[in-house]
Amino acid sequence: MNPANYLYLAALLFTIGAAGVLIRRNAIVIFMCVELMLNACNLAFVTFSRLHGNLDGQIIAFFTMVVAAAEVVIGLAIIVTIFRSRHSASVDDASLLKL
Amino acid sequence: MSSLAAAASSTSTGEAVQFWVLAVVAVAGALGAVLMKKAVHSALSLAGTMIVLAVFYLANGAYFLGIVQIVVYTGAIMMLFLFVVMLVGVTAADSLKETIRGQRLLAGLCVLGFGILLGAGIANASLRDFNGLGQANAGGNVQGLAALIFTKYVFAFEITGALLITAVVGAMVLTHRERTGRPATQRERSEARVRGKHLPPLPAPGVYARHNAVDIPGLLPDGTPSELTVNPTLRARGQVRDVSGEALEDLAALEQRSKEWLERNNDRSEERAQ
Amino acid sequence: MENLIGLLVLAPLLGAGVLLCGGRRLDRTGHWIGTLLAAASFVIGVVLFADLLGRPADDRELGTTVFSWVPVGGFRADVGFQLDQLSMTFVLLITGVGSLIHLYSVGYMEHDERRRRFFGYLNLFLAAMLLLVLADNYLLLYVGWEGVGLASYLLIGFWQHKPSAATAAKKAFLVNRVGDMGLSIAVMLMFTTFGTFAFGPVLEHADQAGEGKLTAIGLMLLLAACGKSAQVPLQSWLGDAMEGPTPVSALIHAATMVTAGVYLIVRSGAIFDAAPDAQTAVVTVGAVTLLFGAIVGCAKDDIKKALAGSTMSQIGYMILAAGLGPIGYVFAIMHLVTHGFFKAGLFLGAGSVMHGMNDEVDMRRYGGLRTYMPVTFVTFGLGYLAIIGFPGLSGFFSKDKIIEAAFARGGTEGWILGGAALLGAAITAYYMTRVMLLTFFGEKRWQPDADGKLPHPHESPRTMTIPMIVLAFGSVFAGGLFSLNDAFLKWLEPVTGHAEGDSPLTATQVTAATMVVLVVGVALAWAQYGRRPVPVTAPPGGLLVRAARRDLLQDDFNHVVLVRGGEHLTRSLVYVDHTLVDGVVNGTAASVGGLSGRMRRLQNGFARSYAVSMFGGAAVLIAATLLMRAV
Amino acid sequence: MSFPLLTATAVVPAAGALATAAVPAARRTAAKWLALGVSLATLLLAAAQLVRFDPDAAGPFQLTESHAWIKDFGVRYDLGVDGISVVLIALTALLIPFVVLAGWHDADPLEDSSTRWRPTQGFFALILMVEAMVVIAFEATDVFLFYIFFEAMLIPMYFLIGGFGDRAGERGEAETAAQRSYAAVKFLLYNLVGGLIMLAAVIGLYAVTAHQLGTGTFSLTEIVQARADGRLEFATTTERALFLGFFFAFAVKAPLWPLHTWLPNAMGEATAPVAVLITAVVDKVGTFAMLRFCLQLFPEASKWATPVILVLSLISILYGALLAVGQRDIKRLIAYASISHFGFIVLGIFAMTTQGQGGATLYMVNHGISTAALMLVAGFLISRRGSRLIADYGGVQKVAPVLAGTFLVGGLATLSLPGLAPFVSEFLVLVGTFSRYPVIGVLATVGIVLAALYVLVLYQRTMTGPVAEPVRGMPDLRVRELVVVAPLIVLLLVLGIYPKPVTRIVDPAVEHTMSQVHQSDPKPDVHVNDVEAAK
Repeated sequence: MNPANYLYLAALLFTIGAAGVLIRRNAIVIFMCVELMLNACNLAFVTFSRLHGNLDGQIIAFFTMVVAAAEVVIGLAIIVTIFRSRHSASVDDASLLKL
Repeated sequence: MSSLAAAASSTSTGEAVQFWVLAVVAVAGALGAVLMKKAVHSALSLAGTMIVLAVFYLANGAYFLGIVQIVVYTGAIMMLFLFVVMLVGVTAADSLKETIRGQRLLAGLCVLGFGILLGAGIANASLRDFNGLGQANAGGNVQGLAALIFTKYVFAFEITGALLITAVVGAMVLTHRERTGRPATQRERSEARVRGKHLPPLPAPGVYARHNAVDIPGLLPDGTPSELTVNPTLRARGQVRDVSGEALEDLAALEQRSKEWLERNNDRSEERAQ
Repeated sequence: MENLIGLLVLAPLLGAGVLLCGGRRLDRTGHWIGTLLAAASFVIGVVLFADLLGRPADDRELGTTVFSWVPVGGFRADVGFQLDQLSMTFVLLITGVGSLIHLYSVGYMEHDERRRRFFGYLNLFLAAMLLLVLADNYLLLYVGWEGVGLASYLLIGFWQHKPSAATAAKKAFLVNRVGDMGLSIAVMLMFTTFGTFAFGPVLEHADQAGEGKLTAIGLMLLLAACGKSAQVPLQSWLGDAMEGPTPVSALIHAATMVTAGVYLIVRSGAIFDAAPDAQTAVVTVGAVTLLFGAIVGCAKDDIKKALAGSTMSQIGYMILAAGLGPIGYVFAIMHLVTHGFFKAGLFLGAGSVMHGMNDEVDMRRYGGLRTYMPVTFVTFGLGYLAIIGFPGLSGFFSKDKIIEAAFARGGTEGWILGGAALLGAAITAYYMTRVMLLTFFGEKRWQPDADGKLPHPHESPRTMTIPMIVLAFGSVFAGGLFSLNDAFLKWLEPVTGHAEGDSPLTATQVTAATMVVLVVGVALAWAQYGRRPVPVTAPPGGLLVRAARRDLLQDDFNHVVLVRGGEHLTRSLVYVDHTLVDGVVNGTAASVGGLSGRMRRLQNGFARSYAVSMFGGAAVLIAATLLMRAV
Repeated sequence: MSFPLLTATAVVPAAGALATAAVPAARRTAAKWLALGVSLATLLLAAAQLVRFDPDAAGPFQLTESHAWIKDFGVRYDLGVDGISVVLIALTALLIPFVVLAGWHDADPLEDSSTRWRPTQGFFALILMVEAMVVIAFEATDVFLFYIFFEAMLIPMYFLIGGFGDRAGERGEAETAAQRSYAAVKFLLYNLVGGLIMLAAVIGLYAVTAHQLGTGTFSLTEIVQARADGRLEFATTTERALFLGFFFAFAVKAPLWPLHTWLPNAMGEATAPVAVLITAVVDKVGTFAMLRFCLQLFPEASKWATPVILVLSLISILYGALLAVGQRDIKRLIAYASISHFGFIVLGIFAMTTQGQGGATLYMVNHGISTAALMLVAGFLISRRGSRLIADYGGVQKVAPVLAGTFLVGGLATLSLPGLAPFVSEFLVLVGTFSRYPVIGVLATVGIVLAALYVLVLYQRTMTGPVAEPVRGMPDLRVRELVVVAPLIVLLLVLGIYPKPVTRIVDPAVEHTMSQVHQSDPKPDVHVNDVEAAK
């Protein structure tokens, strides 16, 4: 089997995640979709590292995970705060970012 | 060890089979995460996908990452998600009806185009042959990674540490609630209570001598369930088990039986009289 | 000697500076300072005159370059003076009459609290006028030219609290500005033609230039002369200029400034001689104006306006003479000088009359004044005789010669011009007699003035009568002295040159003719105003009369065509500027604003739609990179 | 390395501006005196420039300073003055003290305004800032350096126009403020648009030089030199495009019909000193730049565009004058008069004759002085009555003779009466134009009649006639105001009678420019030899 399939899979997952980000309204779900995209990237990295035969790709994936963890922490905190203030986790309700 | 290295440097039929099976699962999970109506379900299906990915990592010779994926991601982050879902509870956001005009269409187009582009890009790349992680993992995957992290990427590593600390502090700052007004005194609270709808404590859930679970509303004398007795969140989630129906059925059955019993007695008394 | 010339100009200039910047502390003595400085420049003039007389006739010319004024590239304008016989004549006239009128004004302006300023302006005028006649190039002459215009503006509008005066002053300046435009264009033409505009080289090489250019220069100079000398079609300002105090009318609008045009033409004789078409234009203007002014003079009841009309017509004579070329130059100047005497005298007389009649100017409200102000009567009478050309008096000699020269033009042209001149003489006799009769003879027609008190005519103070007497002497004897074995002719000939024309009529015939028309004119006037009593309010009169009262409608023409038209033009332009030019700009701004307002809609605030656009952007970027790779 | 005089002349007012702005709110008077002192110091430096400047020295620029600034783009900090700029710098430095003095009380905060707001300091600081920028713009011989300050001076001007105005008078406070901000924005937008188009041209210039010389440069001298010895060849279309880019900006700055409409608003709404700053100082940069950059960088294109530009300037002359006649507002009237005068200046510049260009330069100086005199006196008048409408005045001459007198002198200078400075320059411009384009010269001469018309109408309506009721009891000029006006009038007289010192300095520079454009004066038909001509 050609390891490139992993890449195709990663692309597919990434796209699905992106679609989720664009379609869903629940901030939490959107967040999950972002995580999905990150994971897709990780898969790609890992595959690349295998293709190139060195570990740098894995290192990057590792860092990605760490950063993702931090991001999730903050992001979820934000969601909770917003929910507290406006009793809704819908990203559409926070639509003041306009002229 | 050597087998692992082998697995890392070439693709066996086993791996192919594994890929085709698990890939389906992963995509299904991803779709589930996107399409499931309830956040909880999305979270769970996402977790599934992640586990699958972890397997793929292992298959690709990234043993450390595979484990970390399961432990950190699936184990910690997804759990964090679930916690938040529990905190936030259910909201209008969960309906899948689109409110922004043209959003679906645009999103669809973009995603489609994007996917096609990615595919095309990968297809363009020449990936016929590849050199596996044979010697890279020779000293063990973890050691290899460690060697890199603490030499080549040490700076990035330290930065990441700083990032994490910052994140923690940030989360605390964000979620910490400042008390704006002065706390209500006992008197105020009691007054508020007297003025409120319920002077006595809310009726407890459960049906006497039958159920005492929190998700079962108590019954009013006429057998209809009382709204007050269960947590609104549960009701919103539709996780209320309504037992009023079976109670009534029991009643009906009881009467039926007593009626039959009475008839039988009447027959007996007639026989004695003859 | 040369340095004295500069002093000639500086003295009155100094006076003007001192009086205008001196402030109130000079109110007490100001008028005497002014008079003194005017007299001083007169004295200097006399000294220079003596010096010139001391020289042989052919080099009676002093020249001096004070400093280089505007040197830019090939353009060199110097501040330089040139004193020859022509300038000398003017210098004496200006300073002489000027000093007399300063003296007169001491009495006339006695009760005006702004007398100091008045004398300052008078001195300023003297300085400018002297600069005009002493300049040795056209640009410097232009400075004096506008300088006298300014002075006349200030003096006409001296009583600024009267709107009529302010308007008259503005009108005078504007009409003059039109003339000045001609002068400046003439100077430019000279610069492009000769590369210089100093009298010497220009006049010397005049014949070398193309006739077309010379004609253009000549016409432009004529335009200038028309403006300054109140010739048709730029004469309209002179009548209104009478709003100014009478001494001003006497000095500026009778004796000196208005004759500057004649000076200009005579001075530029060389150019006109080489451009016959221009000359024809000049004589035409002269002839037309002398009739025009005379007719207007007949119709006016305001004594000063009547005299103004006569001034116009007399200057018409001079211009006519100047246009005739070498035949006429000398007599133009001669008439100019004699006219300077008697017209100034007449104006001062009029001023004296007004002084006595609490500033009443309507002749129909005078009458029988000869017994009340004898000196005025006598001097005025002498002036009258002089202007109508009574044999033996100044006007007789100068005007006769001009008429003669006009006939000498030859051909039908000559007959036309001569006839016009004769006719003018007749009308002059008529209207001057009219003035005389209305003012000094007949019964009293005095009317109470605004304050309702009847005037008590009385003779004016000495400071006023003395100048009148002196001028009367001038108007009696000047002509005779000048013609005494052609002294004046000999004196001016080296500058202007002279030529004897062959007149179809002999001198005696011309004289006889003038006598006849003179008698006719006087008789007519006597018949109309001498025998019957004169109505206090003017009778409606015929078409011509009414037209003449309105300056032959020329003013109305200006009003309708120029003023109204100009107003409409400006108003429409203001509108255009506001709506069109500015509107385009504001329109652009508005449209931009609208567009941005529409684009604002894209910012709907939904994070997800922003995300879509971001994602689309990313897609596009990837596509681009891939394409680049593919290519 | 000698003392950097040119830099100093610009740095002193700049530093002074900062110092003035830093003066604490309470010490308002101190700020005023400081500003006055600084402006006088600058005047001294400008005088030093005049002294050290040698009209007959070889080479286009003197007192040059040259330092590399932005190496990558060949932008240099090159300063240098020729006869034209040194005179204009002197004019600027001369006028600013009068502007400061005339605006002494214009920026005093109203009684009710809070003390934390410091308008006075800001007002004078901004004026000094403008002076510094204008001076640099006059000195810069590097196109980019010039461009920067050409644009930068808009900022302080914007605040000066929008921030400070006359007393509201009949129009309400709000109405006045709205008008003022409208005027300020209009000023800014007009000049910004011009500036942007010029920026494009500047970049284009860089591109061309970079392409042909290998290393791109903005240095005027270098480009001119390169063109002279043929290393640099503009394609015709390129040169014309670049020329138009530059000219547009300058035509906006020195308002040329039909780009003029910002000027009446700006001058009408701003206080009189600021109006003087606009028309007498800032706008001069535009005409100056036409002379220095348009002609010297793009001689061929200049010749190509000359007919159109001449017609435009002719229109400006007549149009401005006619509109001035039609105005009901004193300051707007003066503004339109200035438009007419700028028409004369541009006419002279593009007549391509020594007289025309020398006259134009002289005209810039004289127009600065005469407009300053007229506008400042008008400002004093307006500050007394609190109205800008001509109709609200009348008979001022009777109550305030000195004011009326100075006003009249200013007016006479504006209509360029011989004996006062503007006459010389105007006549030179006319002669210069006439000797090459007779028709246009004659038509332009009509302008002097119109000038007389609007000036005299203004004087008659405001100063003469019966005394208008609100004017009664109006005080005459105070000492401070007299100190402002008197020197200007003296200067007008002196330059009118003896302009030689200026022409002496300007002439060689003009000759140089003419040689840059490969133009020479037309010869007269009749050759009167110079001995006679000199007589």
